[in-house]
Amino acid sequence: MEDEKQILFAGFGGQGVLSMGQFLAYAAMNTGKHVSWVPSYGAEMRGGTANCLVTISSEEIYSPLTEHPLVAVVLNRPSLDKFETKVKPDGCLVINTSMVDRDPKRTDLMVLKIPVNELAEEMGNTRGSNMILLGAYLEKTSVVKVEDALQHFEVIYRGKKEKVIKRNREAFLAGVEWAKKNW
Amino acid sequence: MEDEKQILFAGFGGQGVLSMGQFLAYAAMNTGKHVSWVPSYGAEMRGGTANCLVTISSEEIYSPLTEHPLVAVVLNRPSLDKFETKVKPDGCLVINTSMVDRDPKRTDLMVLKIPVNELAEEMGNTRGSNMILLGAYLEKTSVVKVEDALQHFEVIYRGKKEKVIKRNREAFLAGVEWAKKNW
Amino acid sequence: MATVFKRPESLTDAKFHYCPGCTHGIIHRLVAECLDEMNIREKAVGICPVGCSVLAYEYFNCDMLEAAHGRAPAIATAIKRLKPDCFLFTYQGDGDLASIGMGEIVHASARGEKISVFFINNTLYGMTGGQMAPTTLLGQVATTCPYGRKVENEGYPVKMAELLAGNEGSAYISRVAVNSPANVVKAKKAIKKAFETQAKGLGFSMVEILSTCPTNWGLNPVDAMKWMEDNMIPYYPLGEFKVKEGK
Amino acid sequence: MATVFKRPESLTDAKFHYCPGCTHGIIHRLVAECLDEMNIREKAVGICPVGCSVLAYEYFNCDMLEAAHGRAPAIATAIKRLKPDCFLFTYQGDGDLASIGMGEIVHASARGEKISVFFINNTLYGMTGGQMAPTTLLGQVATTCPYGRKVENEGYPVKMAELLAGNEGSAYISRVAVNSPANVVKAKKAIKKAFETQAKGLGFSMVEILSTCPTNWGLNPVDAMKWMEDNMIPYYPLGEFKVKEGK
Amino acid sequence: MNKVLMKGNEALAEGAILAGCRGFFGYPITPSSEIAEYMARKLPKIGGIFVQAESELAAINMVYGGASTGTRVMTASSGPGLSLKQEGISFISEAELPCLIVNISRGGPGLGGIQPSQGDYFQATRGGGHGDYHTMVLAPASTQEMMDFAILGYELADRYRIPVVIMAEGTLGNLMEPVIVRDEVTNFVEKPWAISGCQGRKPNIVNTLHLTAEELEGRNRHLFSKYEDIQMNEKRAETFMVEDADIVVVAFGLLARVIKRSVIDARKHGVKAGLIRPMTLWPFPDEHIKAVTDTCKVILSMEISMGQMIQDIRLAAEGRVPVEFYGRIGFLPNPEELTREILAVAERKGL
Amino acid sequence: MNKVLMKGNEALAEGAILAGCRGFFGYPITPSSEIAEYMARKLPKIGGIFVQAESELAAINMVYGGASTGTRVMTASSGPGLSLKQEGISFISEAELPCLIVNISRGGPGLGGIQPSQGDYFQATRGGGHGDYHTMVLAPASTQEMMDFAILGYELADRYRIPVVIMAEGTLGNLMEPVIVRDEVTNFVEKPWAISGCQGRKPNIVNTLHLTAEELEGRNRHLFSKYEDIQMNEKRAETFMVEDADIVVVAFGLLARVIKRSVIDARKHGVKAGLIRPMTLWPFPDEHIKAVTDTCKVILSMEISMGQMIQDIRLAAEGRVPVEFYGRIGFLPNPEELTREILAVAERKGL
Amino acid sequence: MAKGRVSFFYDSCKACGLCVHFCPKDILDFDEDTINPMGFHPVVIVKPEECTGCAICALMCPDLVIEVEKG
Amino acid sequence: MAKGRVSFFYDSCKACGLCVHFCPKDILDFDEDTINPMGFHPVVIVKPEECTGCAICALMCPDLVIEVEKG
Ligand SMILES: Cc1ncc(C[n+]2csc(CCOP(=O)(O)OP(=O)(O)O)c2C)c(N)n1
Ligand SMILES: Cc1ncc(C[n+]2csc(CCOP(=O)(O)OP(=O)(O)O)c2C)c(N)n1
Ligand code: SF4
Ligand code: SF4
Ligand code: SF4
Ligand code: SF4
Ligand code: SF4
Ligand code: SF4
Ligand SMILES: [Mg+2]
Ligand SMILES: [Mg+2]
Repeated sequence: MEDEKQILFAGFGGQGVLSMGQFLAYAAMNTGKHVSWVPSYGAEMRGGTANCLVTISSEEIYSPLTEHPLVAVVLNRPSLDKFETKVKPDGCLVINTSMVDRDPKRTDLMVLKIPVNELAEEMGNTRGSNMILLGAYLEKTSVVKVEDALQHFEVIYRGKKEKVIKRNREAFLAGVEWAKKNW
Repeated sequence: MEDEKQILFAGFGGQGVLSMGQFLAYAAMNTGKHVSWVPSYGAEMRGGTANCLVTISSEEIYSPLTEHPLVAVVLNRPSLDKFETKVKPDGCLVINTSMVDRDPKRTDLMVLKIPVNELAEEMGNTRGSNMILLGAYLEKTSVVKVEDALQHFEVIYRGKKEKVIKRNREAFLAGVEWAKKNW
Repeated sequence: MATVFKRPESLTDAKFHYCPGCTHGIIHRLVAECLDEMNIREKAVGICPVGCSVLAYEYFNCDMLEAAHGRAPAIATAIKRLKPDCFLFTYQGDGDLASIGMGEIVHASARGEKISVFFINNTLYGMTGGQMAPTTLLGQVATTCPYGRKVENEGYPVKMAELLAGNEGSAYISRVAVNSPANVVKAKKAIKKAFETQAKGLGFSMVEILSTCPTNWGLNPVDAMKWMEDNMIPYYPLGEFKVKEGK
Repeated sequence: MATVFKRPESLTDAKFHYCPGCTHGIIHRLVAECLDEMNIREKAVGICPVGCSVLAYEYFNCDMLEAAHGRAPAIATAIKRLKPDCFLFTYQGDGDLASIGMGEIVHASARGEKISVFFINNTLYGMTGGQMAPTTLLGQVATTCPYGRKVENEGYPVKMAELLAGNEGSAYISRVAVNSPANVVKAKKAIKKAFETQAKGLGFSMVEILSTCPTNWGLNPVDAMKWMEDNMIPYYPLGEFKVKEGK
Repeated sequence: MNKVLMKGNEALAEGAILAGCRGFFGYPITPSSEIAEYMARKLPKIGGIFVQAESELAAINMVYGGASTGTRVMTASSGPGLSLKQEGISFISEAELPCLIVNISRGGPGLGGIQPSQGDYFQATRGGGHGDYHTMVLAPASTQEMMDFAILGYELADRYRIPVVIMAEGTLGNLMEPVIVRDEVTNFVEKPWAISGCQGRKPNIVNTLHLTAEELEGRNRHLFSKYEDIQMNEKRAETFMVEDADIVVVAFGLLARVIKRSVIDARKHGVKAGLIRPMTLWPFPDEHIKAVTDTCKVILSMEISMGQMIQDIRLAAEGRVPVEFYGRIGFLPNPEELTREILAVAERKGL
Repeated sequence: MNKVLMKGNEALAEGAILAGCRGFFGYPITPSSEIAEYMARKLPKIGGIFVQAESELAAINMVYGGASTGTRVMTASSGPGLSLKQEGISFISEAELPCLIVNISRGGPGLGGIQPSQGDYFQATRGGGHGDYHTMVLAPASTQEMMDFAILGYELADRYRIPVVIMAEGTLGNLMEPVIVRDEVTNFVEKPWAISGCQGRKPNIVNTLHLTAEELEGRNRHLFSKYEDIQMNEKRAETFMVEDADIVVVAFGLLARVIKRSVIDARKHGVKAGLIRPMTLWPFPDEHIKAVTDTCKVILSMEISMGQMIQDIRLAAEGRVPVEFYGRIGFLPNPEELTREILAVAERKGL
Repeated sequence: MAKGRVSFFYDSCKACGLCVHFCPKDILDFDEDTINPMGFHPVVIVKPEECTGCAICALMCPDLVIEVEKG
Repeated sequence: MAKGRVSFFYDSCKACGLCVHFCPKDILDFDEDTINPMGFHPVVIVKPEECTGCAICALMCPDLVIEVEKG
């Protein structure tokens, strides 16, 4: 329980936050960790924000929920507004600056900024922004090692089209590279 | 409670046992008694037997039900079979001999026999057999005085056609006469 | 002498509980005769409604289920899907099928479920003592339309055969009556055709059968037959409304 | 310059929660415009379904009720009977009206209830994430018919306008679409005619409105309009199916 | 005092009309159908609305619609019909629409039979529908109470904006007794929330959807604070010879009244029996139970079921006296049988 | 051991398939629809039947029909849908047809919302339908248990000829965790009562109608003797640190698992907390409660409702220790909040 | 000699009169001297010799009271 | 001079593109430089002078974003 990490992903409905979290959970599971993934399913209705919480631990997970995640990955402004105050003291905040036009107010947090929408557009892969972010984040923090994640890519995307896997791998690697250079 | 009387009427569905009981309850109520009338509604289905229980008392009636009525008025054989054993010790059994082809077995009961179907057919009023029986019974036992019953005839049948009232009154009186002669 | 008429094997020995002259009994017999003649009694599964025929499971000599009021088509759907070799029939009154069970019957027909529905239209709720049904005729008195059914209050009587014939999934839809020897013979033919439609896997089949309720109509059985002819048949025309031919 | 197009009074200021390009919004506006033009907003009572339009009570600027899934016609029936001067309308999706609410809609129509029903047919369950509806087209994929709708499994898509037009109690039944400016104009005319039918007390009125669900169809809003034209309208022909004329 | 001989079902229907009921929406089912039939005869003559719904589902939703107009409306049914109404009752409770729901109960489960039963106690008192809610539940014991509770029911329904259920055994619905016909009710509460077209005011909205957890929780807390008020103010029970009773029978409905006879008879046999008759099943009169736990030796729950109310009695007794059970199904037992049972329990307990 | 990451809803569906489920009949409703969608994909490929019913009423009656053939069948729904199924569940219980009924629950009453809830506890455990009956009710707390209880559910259903309800908060349905996929079940009980055409045997009848009181009472007594067996044999609960606990929390479902964390945290704060997690809600594991009443100072019922299971706890505790309550609606509380509440109760009680 | 022969399960007859009404030869009637266990006067054939064995009586009997032979 | 004038409630625009598609003059487009509070690039008129005030854009807009004047 001591090494239990809880990571929140939040953004608009279409930004791929749920699949980001699932990818991470898969990757962590494949490296032998206990994991859980839980979405907030806001409403039996259209649009709105989406978020999910991933827990990774080397022991049994009692609570897949928390008020205070260690890390919050926010892909848009409303998510920053909502979750900044919730992150654990000395936690981490990952911010998509393409969609967030303010700086965080807290000073005790490690803040990682990345303009994923621009990066994705540059790559000509607008739907890849979530994987770019994840690549960058893992490169920086090693919640799951980049090599391990890459190793399990095929397994995680089992059943998906070759092309899709390729595009996601490219986006993920682009994130890794960006982080190496910028963070 | 001491003078409480419970009278059971039983027969086939079409023999008018329910309305016999209701008539008696009305008549008793109109002479100032506490009364209740409760049918056994056998089944959400067709045919079969019908019976009802009338309670008459000068005090509040707690139980409109009993296992052991004081009187059983049986209009057919199955009813005799079913209720003969139930009647209170020293109670009374009124039997329609037109539809009952055996004698009662118990010896402690007052038994009153009357062939009401024949009497009704004689009168050319086949649907009047229940009122014949009631007339005879009241003449014999005075649960409600015949005069009182007659006095309330119009009230009880309020809303019914004049002709119907007349036919019922005639049948009732025929029963009274028959009882005077035969019982 | 040869026996030309006797009790079908597909009926048990139990006596019907129906009122004297109630044509539920005739219809039971016709269904049973068809099961006999098609030799499908041992594959048949019948579903009783809630209505006067609620006890039909005591009469049909085959596997039987008692449904909740109106739900027979849903039950039949599941059984037919899971046991496609069985012959499924429901036997439903007009309260059961056309009132509370409207959703289930329309959808069973729309889905083209391969079941046979026998719909007994006697213009009211027999079992519960003569309340209005969706099929009660205009002007007809019932305990819940004591002043006679009026368009303004209760609307028009529904014509189930016509309604369901409109569904693509319906393969055989007809209306018959049992008010005369000739019509009884026709009714039996329709019932058999419904089973044949099922045997061929063509889709949903329903026979609407006009039936009497002497008790709640307040008529003797013979007059009830006449009343049906004079009042019901003009509003509920007899005939076939949908016939899909075999492949 | 004169204002030729602005927000109708019968809508509140609330923004719609619908997905981009979802034509629920167009239909809301058309209904509101008719309330405005007939000057009946203050007598109107609207009933929302359970479906994407579950929040319509936040949008229509008149007395509104939220129904249980499928039951809007029953609710409307009671209100109209008790408050005959009110204008009752229900706004129902195809899951709401044609699946779970089949019993209620057929009977409201059969009884000739003087209510106006707007039936939004988008071939699937939008709100719950794209499950099959009774109106899903053959071959169409939905989350509960992942291999495409097949006659053998799910039967034929139901045609509600045609089905209800058969009921004597139906006074006005039509089908419209909102996939082009011309069709939007026609849709509004039909909606108004439904209200007029109610005003005249002629009976039950329903307008089936073909609508898009870009989200669950997996199409952008413009392509969704095209898909409607190419796939829905051929199966669900537009037009008037029943028109009772005034007295 | 004008006494009229009436059936329980008729007395209830007439009571509702006297209380101003002007809308009946129902689907026939034995043994409740007489109520619908009475309404079908009477309502059209006094400007009321009678609709035979296509189903119990439609009926309860018509009640939802009718009640939302502020009109006093009702429905009546039995067993299977009540089950079909549970979704609607949950909605009506949440929307806080006052109305009367009558259960002239019969034997279950399933199709069961039409014999008298109290087996719907849990359904009525715990809310057979989904979510947290309560309806008030009144249990009359005489034809007179059938009328009086219909009138009372509407008063409570309007005061608390809550659906009120009247639950009576089929036998009581069929029981004919003299009834004092009450005066017509003339004072009604204002219902500014009612639906009628928004002329001259802001639109009214009747709704049970609460998408955010905060709003949903708020609504639930609101309902439960109302339920607390009701529990404070509206518990009703009749006690009969409990003061010195060693054995206190708890029973409701017609059964309870029959038991009065058995209590008297038991005392003739030297057993000090008494009776508590809950007249409200929800809120359950637990103080009446608590009050006897100091003085009596045993409580005996008598029900026409396999034992449901006994849970409420045990919850009230909190283990301070033993609570025993006697139940029948499909039978309204005779006083003789009930007396025998009281005596048997007394003997077992050495009383 | 092959671990797969699965959502609770998927694990449950897959578990049912492994247990031999070959018929799914349902109507979509959030948050249960994924189960239907999973079945729609899988069943046709393995010779099973998937029917999207026109309504919950049709769905539960299809389950009645499907179960009567002896096939393992199921349905899944939530709040309002469960209410609509109550008539059918009453019928299925009476007819003693084994089947699985899943409630991935949401907030009520009325339309409510789709937030997690345990507010259908009464409905599930008391029988929201009419008459006296029970279903078995299983409450999983993990994705693994979603699968395992589906398999267990069918086993119990067949053994006792009883419908088994699995009740889980919406959050659990959506929760993804690694799951050990179980082996396919291969041993099934004989069902000589099943409907399939009477070839080679006497006709079978599935029926719930019992017109005479004697027959009806007999049926009810039969059902209740079965229920007694179940109560004897099938109560299940998990206990966690209760041996020395001063404060015992009772909670079920995912909530209970979250509370384990709070129990540990409370102990870090010096409060000896423990947890009893009923895995069967009916039969309720009252012995587990009774067992701690001698050792603990207070019991705390934690529920995502206004307080329903607390009645069963109080009935078990019989007044021997106080039973307190903490409830939220629409929220699955975080461990931090629950710890705070445990500490607060401990402080109030001077622990 | 009669072309047909009808026999009755008297106990099942409810005296509804449908067979009496529909018999083309008009040769059936109620037996007023008998009451069967259900309380009805069951039907009997009055002129057996005229029976054609057409089975119309059986066809219209709702209670399967009548069996018909012919030949 | 333009015959018509359209104005937009930008905050309500969901960038569905229906107005863009249906405008007979083809003079509407998305404003790629702006993100409204809902996260969309709202529609603007590119050639206001060509607007005829036909109101087809408004007719097809599901979100009542557009008001039209004419004259
Ligand atoms: C859910 C439910 N609602 C109502 C009833 C009561 N009920 C029993 S039979 C019946 C109607 C019977 O009429 P119909 O279907 O026309 O059959 P018939 O008796 O006329 O043959 C009703 C309403 C019930 N048993 N269950
Ligand atoms: C009794 C009940 N069953 C199911 C649901 C879940 N549900 C909500 S909306 C819906 C269907 C919506 O589809 P439709 O009526 O076509 O409306 P749309 O969203 O497509 O506009 C369903 C099944 C519910 N809320 N209540
Ligand atoms: S009540 Fe009517 S339908 Fe029922 S058995 Fe009697 S005659 Fe037949
Ligand atoms: S899901 Fe479909 S119907 Fe619902 S709002 Fe979105 S596009 Fe419209
Ligand atoms: S068989 Fe024909 S002729 Fe003979 S009794 Fe019957 S109906 Fe009459
Ligand atoms: S038709 Fe049958 S039941 Fe009727 S009188 Fe003739 S034999 Fe008897
Ligand atoms: S008013 Fe007509 S021309 Fe002007 S922008 Fe709109 S659609 Fe185009
Ligand atoms: S139609 Fe309306 S919402 Fe869609 S892009 Fe145009 S202005 Fe925006
Ligand atoms: Mg009928
Ligand atoms: Mg839809």
